[in-house]
Parts: sequence; structure tokens; C-alpha cells
Amino acid sequence: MEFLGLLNYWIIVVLMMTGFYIVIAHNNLVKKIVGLNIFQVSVFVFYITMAKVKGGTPPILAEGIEIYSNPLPHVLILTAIVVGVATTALGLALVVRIRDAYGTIEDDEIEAQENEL
Amino acid sequence: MTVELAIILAVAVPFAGAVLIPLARATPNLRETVTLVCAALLFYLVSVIYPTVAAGGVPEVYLFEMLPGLSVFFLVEPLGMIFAGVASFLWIATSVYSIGYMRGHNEENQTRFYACFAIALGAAMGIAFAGNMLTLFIFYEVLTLSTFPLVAHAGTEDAKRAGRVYLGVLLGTSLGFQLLAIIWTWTLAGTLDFTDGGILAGKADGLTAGILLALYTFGIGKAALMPFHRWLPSAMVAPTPVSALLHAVAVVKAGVFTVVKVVVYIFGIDFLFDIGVSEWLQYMAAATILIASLVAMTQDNLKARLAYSTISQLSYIILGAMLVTDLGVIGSGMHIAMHAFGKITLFFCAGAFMIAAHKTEISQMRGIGRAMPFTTLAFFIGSLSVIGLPPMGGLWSKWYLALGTLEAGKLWLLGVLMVSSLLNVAYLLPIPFRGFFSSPEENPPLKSSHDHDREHDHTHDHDRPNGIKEAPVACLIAIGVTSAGCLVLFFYPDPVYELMRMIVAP
Amino acid sequence: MAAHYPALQVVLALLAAPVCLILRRPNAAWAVATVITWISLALALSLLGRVWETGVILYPMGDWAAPWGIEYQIDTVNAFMLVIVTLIGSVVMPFARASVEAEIEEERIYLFYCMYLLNLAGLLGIAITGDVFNLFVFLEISSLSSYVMISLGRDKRALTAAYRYLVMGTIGATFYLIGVGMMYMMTGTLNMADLATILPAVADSRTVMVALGFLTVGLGLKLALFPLHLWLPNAYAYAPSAVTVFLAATGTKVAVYAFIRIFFTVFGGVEIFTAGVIPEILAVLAALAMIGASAVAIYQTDVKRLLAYSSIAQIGYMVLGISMVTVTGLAGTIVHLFNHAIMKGGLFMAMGCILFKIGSVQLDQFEGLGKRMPVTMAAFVAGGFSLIGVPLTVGFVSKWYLVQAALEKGWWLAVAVILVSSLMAVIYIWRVVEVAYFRPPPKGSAEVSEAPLSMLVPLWILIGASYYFGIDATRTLDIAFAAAESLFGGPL
Amino acid sequence: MVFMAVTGFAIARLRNLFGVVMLTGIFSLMSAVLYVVLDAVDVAFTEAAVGAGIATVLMLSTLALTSSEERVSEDGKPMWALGLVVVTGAVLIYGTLDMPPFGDAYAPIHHHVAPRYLERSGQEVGIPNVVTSILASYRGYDTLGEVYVIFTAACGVLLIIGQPKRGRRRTLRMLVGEMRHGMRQNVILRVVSKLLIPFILVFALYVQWHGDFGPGGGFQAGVIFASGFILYALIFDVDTSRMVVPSGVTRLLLALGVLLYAGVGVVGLLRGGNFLNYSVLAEEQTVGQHLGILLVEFGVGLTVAAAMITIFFTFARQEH
Repeated sequence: MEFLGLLNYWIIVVLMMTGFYIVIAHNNLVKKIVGLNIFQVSVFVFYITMAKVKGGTPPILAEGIEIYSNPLPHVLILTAIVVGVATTALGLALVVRIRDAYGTIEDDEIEAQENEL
Repeated sequence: MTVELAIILAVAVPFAGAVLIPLARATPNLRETVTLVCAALLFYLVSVIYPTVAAGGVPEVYLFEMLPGLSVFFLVEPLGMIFAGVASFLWIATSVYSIGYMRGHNEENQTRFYACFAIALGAAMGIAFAGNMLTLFIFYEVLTLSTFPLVAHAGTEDAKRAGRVYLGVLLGTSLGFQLLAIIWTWTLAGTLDFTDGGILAGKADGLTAGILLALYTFGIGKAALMPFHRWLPSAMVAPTPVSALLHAVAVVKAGVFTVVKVVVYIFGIDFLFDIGVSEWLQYMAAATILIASLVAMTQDNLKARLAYSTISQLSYIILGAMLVTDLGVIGSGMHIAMHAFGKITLFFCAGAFMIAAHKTEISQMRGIGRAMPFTTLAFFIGSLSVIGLPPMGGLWSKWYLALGTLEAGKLWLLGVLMVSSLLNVAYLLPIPFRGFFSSPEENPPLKSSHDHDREHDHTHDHDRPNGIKEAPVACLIAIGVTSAGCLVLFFYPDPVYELMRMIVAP
Repeated sequence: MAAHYPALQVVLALLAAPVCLILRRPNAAWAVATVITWISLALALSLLGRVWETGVILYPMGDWAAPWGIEYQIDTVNAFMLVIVTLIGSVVMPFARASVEAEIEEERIYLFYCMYLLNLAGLLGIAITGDVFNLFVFLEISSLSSYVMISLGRDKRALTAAYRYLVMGTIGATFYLIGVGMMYMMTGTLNMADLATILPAVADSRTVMVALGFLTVGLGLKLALFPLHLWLPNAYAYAPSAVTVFLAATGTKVAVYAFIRIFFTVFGGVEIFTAGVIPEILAVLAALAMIGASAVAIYQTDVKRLLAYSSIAQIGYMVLGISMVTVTGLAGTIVHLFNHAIMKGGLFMAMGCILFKIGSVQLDQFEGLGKRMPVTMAAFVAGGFSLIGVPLTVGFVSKWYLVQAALEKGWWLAVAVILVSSLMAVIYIWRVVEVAYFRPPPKGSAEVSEAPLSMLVPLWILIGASYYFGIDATRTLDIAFAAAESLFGGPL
Repeated sequence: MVFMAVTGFAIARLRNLFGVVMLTGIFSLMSAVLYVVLDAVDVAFTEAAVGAGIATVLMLSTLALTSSEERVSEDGKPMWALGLVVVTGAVLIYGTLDMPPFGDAYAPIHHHVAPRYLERSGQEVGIPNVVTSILASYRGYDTLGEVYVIFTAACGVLLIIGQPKRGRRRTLRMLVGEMRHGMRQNVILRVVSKLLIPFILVFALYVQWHGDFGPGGGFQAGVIFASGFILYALIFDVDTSRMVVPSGVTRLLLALGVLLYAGVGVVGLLRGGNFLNYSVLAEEQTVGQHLGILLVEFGVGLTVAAAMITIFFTFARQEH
């Protein structure tokens, strides 16, 4: 029974690691950002999952409802989502400039060019 | 003037000089005047302090608290008095000598030279008057850093390499070992003040004290105890006044002075004697004495030979301290003064040979006494003093060192001293003898050329080998003063002796 | 009004940033930023004074008491951090004017100062807050703005440096977020003091242990703990001079502070840090950083990069102090935060002056610089002494206490590492000195041409400070020791 | 959730970046659905708008400016990465072992701190959406920080790729050229969107002011508002839409939004409360809170909308 309860988290861990893997293993700069996104979204899911209460409803106060899910993680994740998109925007802006300066967005090619400098 | 004020000024005057000298760089005469005035003023200040110390006083000047519970302050005790007196007196002589030498040699960057020189002297004063190990260490490092530009002065590849060795060894040992020893002492004893009878007694066990002592002695790289002696021969690329005052007196004496200070005031003679850990350092010192003397014999370059001789003589002082007997310590304290006068004379002479005759190698110096009789005579006097023969001051210090070995019951160390003295004779005396009694025609042709090309406006006629052509007058005056000092110290060693006696028997 | 200083400390800079954006004029933006940084410094000093006299200051935002609201909790440690950040921030401002004008296109300058203020606010926000999630938010403000500022460097490698920093920084922040999430999961709170009281009860759960691990790695990335330092050398080397000065002096320091805060306040009552293997691991990493980074620094030909590697080594010192888990070690770290900030700030300012005049900080461009830029090079040498740890400098003071702490702990190897590392500093500093002073200037170079006074004065203020606080270190050490003791005193 | 995992793997494997980005959008949407299932409606709303919408558009713009194919790396370098990931994952799994099971009402997070929000925010703040109460009031300072993050990003994008160098034509190279071309020709699309855009904007306003009662608030509103403009630009022309909202105005709004938020905080401070205390804004606590929340949410909306528009247009004006 306990394992079923944790299964959700395990899937989340797998998701996180997929994102993490994309970030560190891939050479393409855009794909790294995509990986970061996935990594972050998985963490968000992790937070939201822990906030859930069985039988609960969204935390909007209304008559006759006793059990609400925990609102605090929701707030945190709202913040984190915005942080995430901000990071994405900046990262992509940098990618655009890098492409201008180096003519490629593959990390190893850039590195090769830098070593020549 | 109060003694306290004099102490502060004694340290401050050279630093002030270092500031003034660059300001006066436009007019060399004014610049050299500043140097001379500072030197004279410094000696005067030291002489103001002397009566108080000789009367048994220990004037103290508190400066500031650097770390919580750890202050920087000055405290003048007899040993520091000796060191300060010798260094300040010889600075005057060296300043006079430098003027002749540097101009005679047409050196570049003379302003930097004089300024760094002044800083070095200020640092030496700071070391002499330091009231605790922290203060001493500060000035010790100032001394290292301020003398680096002097060593690398010429800016040639050789000079830079020498500078690297110099800095590497001195900073390496001091930051690597000495600082560690100091902090360790601080954690053990909770104080770093120089205290009669030491601060470590009862705080450290035998093993710890042994390691600490080793850290200190090897950490004080300026004492040139083997195997950390390499910097001294390297430093010989510096202009001769630097070799003379700094690498025969101020810097190296600062090193051995620190060793003696540590032995006497940090460990305490009695404590060290009780735990007996200094023994193996006696071996090290003895080995250094002999090896350095032997190496000196093989050196043809005069300054290099003198440098190895210095290494050997410095270990006399360390040996004296490590004997941890009263007489040994007296001997080592006196040797600081005696060797200073002797060795500086020798270096002055070496510089004079270089300027006047362009000779740096001993093998070229046959018959040089005919052209430079005065200098060669002074060299002879200096040699006698370093060897320890009468009627020179060097006799006394060797005498007490010898007594010290007897007091410690170490006959074999007496033997080491004797053998070493013989070696001294062997590597020093032939130089003046050949200078006087050989004929110059036997000299091999001059090797070095480019180094001396630029100062030919001062050269004298090479065609008349029998003519007298001495170094510039300023140099001769300096040589005269210091060689006279060797003689005077033979007849009046009392001030030095009395001061040292106060240390061991307060 | 004095009661609101904690809020104003951060909010002033936050308010000023959009004002810069509206003004759109370089000089006006500069003026605003300068005034704000100086006021912030005054605020920080007064806060430090108040904490010193009356103890911890609490400031609940919106009057919502912690742990329900976000609360600022100021004790000696973070008051000291605030002073460090604002001090560097305000000294950099006069310096930045000429330097930024030379390195950044005019139409972007106002945005640059906007970023600078945001970065300052972010760092201050990290330092002052008592809430682990709020820390994350301000961490992001400061990180994002530093990525942007780094990317403004003239060299195109600045772009990739910023990008790599962005990726690694975001991974770090996300790791931190995971750690916070796990802590929250086990305790239900985000307030540091509250966490500290609840954590011991659940400390032996595997979740909390993993949380600690993720927090460590996350913050380790931010503070460039070896081997998570890869972003740092290029970021420092290619960022605009003023940015390098500010970031090198404050950015990693604040991360170190956060590290300390998490370990000693949040996990203060928990045995798993003090008794576990983490200190040993940290010590080993720190030692590797000190030796490894110093060794790499020796072989650099770009002097800014050289200093960047030296920073990694210096961070090693700080982490080493933390890893000892003793009052002396921690005090050594805290005082080194300050000391390293002023000396590295000074050194990078010297680089800024050279870049301003010579246009390059490659070692071979330094020939004869001792004669061509005597004032700047003298400052460099003086700062270099501090890095080496020559007495009378702040570097000496830090080293003294770290060595003492290692001795007290009986960590002989650590002592050796500290000493060896400082000897390696001699080598890399001396390489520069030798080129600058003992090689003739290249033919045809101008006789003496110094950077403008507006750059030299801040430079010498920092170098002077690194001697002033080296000669009389009692004040900084008193604070550091009080801070360290309070950290060991358990929760706030 | 399993779907998400599958998508994740697909993203990792796929070489075509265009596809990757699309999948990322889908991934984001799926997570939004998941949030709804998990009772986090506000979050779902935001994720759908931000993650699936804005982020995807930005990535596509980037791809249009760079290249859309990932080069296949020939060396087997990712082995260490795989190792690292497996280790990290294992540590995380290890960490989950002591976690309270999913949905457990007895988990600590539901018993410390959070209950108070549910029990008392009704009286203390006076609005039914607890998420909004926390967001704007209890943890209003976090939200201020968050607005500043997006502000930073907007300024940063301006700094990094704003103001293209002189001499370049300011033309649009959006997405894949043909796609845009097709859109332009498509009359139906144009008409529908012309009709749609006003609704989007109105909806945004609704979301803005409705945040107190149902899901919604400044963020969501700002993003939706911005997406209205972005849609317009996508279908018509960037230059035209720029005329509708000149860059100076967006910048001003960008700044005013954060100033409004922080300003409300300062007013609270001047009226005797701490920074961001809304209760002192009016005589009665809940009225003050309500007013404060409305104002700051408006600030958030302003900045977020302005920021999104700024970021998008800055990307859109880039020249390949």
C-alpha cells in the first residue's frame, strides 16, 4: 500500500531525471533549455502532488466544503513557474546572441571555436 | 627626547625616508642627502635608546591591537639593541659606500634602489625592537618583500631568476613553516610576547616543542640554515651594497636574530635544555657550518664565496643558540655584531675590486694588492675578523662560542668550530696574500665584457698595471670605517658583551 | 522610520530599478543607482549597529507573523553580510561610471544600472530573509540579473559564459527548490527558525537527509564549490569590469552565507550535519579547490581568469572553515567573507583600470606596466600581498584564524593545504609582478597613462580597506566571532 | 502522468528541435491538466498560459532565428551524464522512501502553517480564494520578488538582444516563414482572430479582477492579455502590432507595474504598518486587505503583460 502511495513521486523523479539528463547530456543549446524546462516542471508537479489531500477540493473557500488541498505549495509554484519562464526567456535570448556570434548552437562546436581563440 | 619616542622614530625614520626619496628623484644629490640624513638620524636615535637598555631598562611602546588579544608593540631588550646598533651604524657606512658604488657603476633605477633600501632598514629596526612574535613576523615579511626589488634590480634574466629563488625560499619558509609555528604557539600559549624564560614552558610537551622548534628554525629562512640556504648565493646578483648591508648584515642577521629570540624568549633556554630537543638542530647547524665552508672553497666568484662563508657563519650563531647554554647564547649574540663588521668589510672590498678593476673572479685577483693596496689590506683585516684571529673583534665571539660548547659538554662541536676556522683561513686568506705577493701577469684574460661596458668612463688606465687605482673615495671611506670597526671591537667588546650577559643572567 | 530599515534595505533598490528604466538616461540612472547604494550602505551599517546593541531584529512583512508570513530575521551574521554587499556595491558605483561607459554601448547603460540595482537587491534579499522560499526568489533575481550583466562583456565568450552560468545556476536553483520541497514536506513550514525547531524531530528520516544533500549541491553550484565551479572562470573573466568586481566580491559570498545559514541555523539542532560525513566531504572538496584551482591559476595567461581561479581557491578556504564546525573555523570563514570581498574587489578593479587603458588583460600586455600605470599596479601588488596573506593585510588575518581553527581541530592536512595554497598564490601573483615591473615597456607605448581618478579612488579605497582591516582586525573579528557563536547558539 | 514521462523520453530522443518544442508545449499542457486533477487550479491556469503558451512561442522564435535541427553528436559522451542522472535519481528515490504517501491527510504539511490559511484567511483577508490571499498578502513579498524576476527577465532580454545594431532592416522573421505566409493568406484565420482578440483581452480583464473569488489573478491575466497581442502579431505583422503598443509605453508599464506593487507596500509602511501591510490601507482590516490585493494584482498584471509583450517583440524583431 505504501508503495502505491509513493508511486506518484517515483514517476516524478523519473521525469526530473529525464529533464536533467537532457540538460547535461545534450549539446544543443536550445535543447538544454528545453531540458531545464522539463526539469523544473517536474519539480513543480512534485510540489503540487504533495499538496493534494485525498477527497480535497481546490482551496477556494466555499460553504459546506470541509477538506481543501494545501494552498501554500500552489502559491510557491505560481512563483516558481514565473521564475522558470523568466529563465527560459533569458536563456533563449542568450542563445540567439550566441548563434549570431558563433554561427552555431552546438556546445561542442562553440567550445572548439573558443579553444582556438 | 623620551626613549619611547626614539623607538617609534627609529622605525619611522627609514620609512619616511622611503617616501621622501622618490620625491627627490629629480636631483640625485638631494636624494642621496636624504638617505644620508636618515641614516645619521637613525643612528642618533638608536644611541638615544642605548643608555636606558644598558642600564637594564626595557622600554616598551604599544602600537595597536591587531587581532583580539594580540597587539603589535615594540620592546627593546639587549639583543635587539645590539642588532639595531649594528644595523644602524653600518647603514651610514653603506650609504656612503653606495653613493660611490652606484654612481661608479652607473646603475639604473637608483631611486627604487635607495627607497627599497630605506624600507629594508626600517623593517630591520622593526624586527630588532619587536615586542612579540607577531610584530617580528610582520617586519620580517616587510623585509623580505622590500629586498626583492633590490635582488632583481638589474632586471636581467639572471636577476629575475635569482629574485624568484629569493622570494620562493624566503616566503615559502616563512609562510609555510614560521607562520604555522607562530599560530601554533599562539594556540598553545595564548600569547606571543617575548618573555624572559619563554612562554612555552609547561604548555607544550617534548615532542610538540621539538616540532615547533624545527618549524621555527627552518621557517626562518633568512638564517640560511641548510637546506634552505639557496637564496643567499642567488641574492648575490644584487648590487654590492645590497649584498654588503642586507645579505651580510640586515637580512641574514634578522634571521639569526629571530632564531635567538625564539630560543631565548619563546622557548626559554632552561625549558629547551630540560627537554633536550635542540640537539639534532645542533647537528644541522654543524653540518651547515662545514658544508658551506667546503662549498665556499670551490667558488671562484668572490661574492659567491663570501655568500657561502656567510651561510657558514650564520650557523655559528644558530649553533650558539641551540647549545642552550649561557655562554653559547652570549657567543651567538656577539657573533651577530662581530661577523657583521667583518663580512661587510669583505663585501665592500669585493665591490671595490669590481668597480675599480672590474674583477669578480678570485682567479683574476692575483697581484691586485699592488693596484689597490688599501682595499686589499682592508680585505685582510676583514678576513682575520671573520676567521676569529686577534687583533680583531671576531675573536671574542668565537671564544664565547667555544666556551659554550665546553659548557654544554660537547667537545665534538668544539672540533667543528676549529675545523671550520681552518677552512675559513683556507678560503679567505689566500685572496689578500695572492693580491699582495703574486704578480698580476699570471692572471687569465678577462672573461666578462658586456657587463662592464657601460661604466668605462670611470675606468683608469689599463696599460699601467703597477699604478695605484683605487675605488671612488666614498667607497674607501666606508671600507676604512668598517675595517676600523673590526679592530675597535677587539679592544672594546664590552658593550656587546654586557648586553648579552643581561639576557642570560637578568 | 528606523523600525522599517530592514524592509527599506531591500525595497529601496527594488524601487530604484524601475525608476532607472523610466529615466532612460545613462547619467540619471547612474546617479540614482549611486544614491541608492550609498543609502543602502548607511542602512546596513545602522542595522549592524542595532543588532550589535540589541540583538536579533525581526521584521514580519505585511505584519503577518512568521511562519505564516515572510519574516526578515537579522542577526549579526546577516547584518554583517548586508554591510559587505552594500559596501562593495557603493564603492563600485563611482568606479563603474567610466568603466561602464567604456565597455557598454551608451543606449544600454541605463538598463545596465537597472540590472545592477536588481542584482544588489537580490543579494541583499538573500542575506536578510528568514524564509527559505523567499531566499529562492531573491536568489533568482540576483542570478538572472547577473547572467544578463555577464553577457554584456565585450568578448563573445561572455555570451557562452553567461549561458553556461545560466544553465548551471538554474540547475542549482532547482536542486535547492527540491531540497526546500522535501524539507517542507516533512515539516510543513518554510520559516528558518521554525524549521530549526521542527527538523530535529524528523531528522533521521531519509527524506530530510536527501533534502540536505540537495540543498548542499544546489548552493554549492551557486558558490562555485569545487567541482561545481565550472561556470565561474569564464563568467568572471569576460564580464564587464564593474560586474566582475561586484560579483566576485559579493555574489559567491552571499551564496556562502546561505550555505552557512542552512547548515547552522536551519539544520542547527540536527546531528546529521555535525556528526555526519558531510563536513568531511566538504573539507576534501575545499582542499581540492584550494590546491587545484591555485595550480590552474598559475598557468593562466589571462590575468582576470587567473584571479577567477584564485577566487575558487579562496572559496575553498571559506568552505574549509565551515567544514570544521567549530566557532573558530566559522569565524574564520565569516571574516574571510569580508576580507576576500574587499581584496578581490580591489584586484578586479585594478583589472578594470588596466582594461580601460590597455584594452586587454593578457599577461603579455602587462610588460612595463609598473612604469606605465604605477598607481594601478601598486594597488595590484598591494592587493596581491593580501591574497598571499602577508601580515598587515586582511588575507593574513583570515589565514591566521583558519590555521588556528585547523590546529585546534588537529587537522594537520588542512593546515598544510592552507599554507601550500597561499604559497601557490605567491607564484601566480609574482608572475604578474615580474612581467609588470621587470620587463621593459613595449616600444612606442605612452609614458604614463593612468585610469581616471574616478576609478583609481575606489580602487584605493578597497585596497586601503584591506590594509586598514588587516592592521586593526579587532572590529571585524569581534563581529565574526559573535556571529559564529550566535550560529552555534541554535535557532534565532 | 505516465504520458508525461513518455513525452519526456520522446523529447530526449527527438532530434528535430521543432518537434521537441512542440512536445514541450504538450508536456506543459499535460502538467496543467495534472494540476487540475490535483486541485491546483490557479497553478494549472498559469502553467497553461505561461508554460504551454509563452514559453513555446519564445522557443519557436528562437528556433526560427537559429536552426531547427539538432546535430547528432558522434561521441558517446553522455555515458557519464547518464551515470550522474541515475545516481541523482536513486538518491531522490531513496529520499522519497520516508515521504508521507500521496494524498495523506495526516502529512505534516497539512497540519502546520497551512491550516491557518484555510481557517482564518476568511476573516483576516476576507476573500474566498485562499491561493490569492496567500499569494498577495501572507506571502505577498514573495510575489513582489517574483514580479521582479519577470521584470528582470524583460529588462535582461532588452539588454541582451534589444536594440539591434543600426543599419539592419527591422523585419520580421517569425517562426518558419511559410507558416506565417500561410497564415497571412488565410482570410478565415484573420477574421476569426480579429474577432477573437477583443474577447481574449476582455477575458484577461475578467481574470484580473476575478482572482479574488475564483482561479485567476494578475499573472494569468497579464499573460493572457499579452497573448492577445502576440496572437495579433503572429497573424498580422509585428510592425503593425508595434504601432498599437509602442515600445516606450510597454517599458513604462513594465516599470509602473512593479512600482505600483512596491508602492502599495510603501504606503502601508507610511500608514503605520510594516511593509506590504494592507490592513492599514483602510479603516477596516478586510477592506484594506481587499484594496491592497486588488492594487498589487493590478501591478502584477501590468508588469507581466508588459514584460511578456516586451520579451516577445524583442525576439520577434531579431534578424536572422
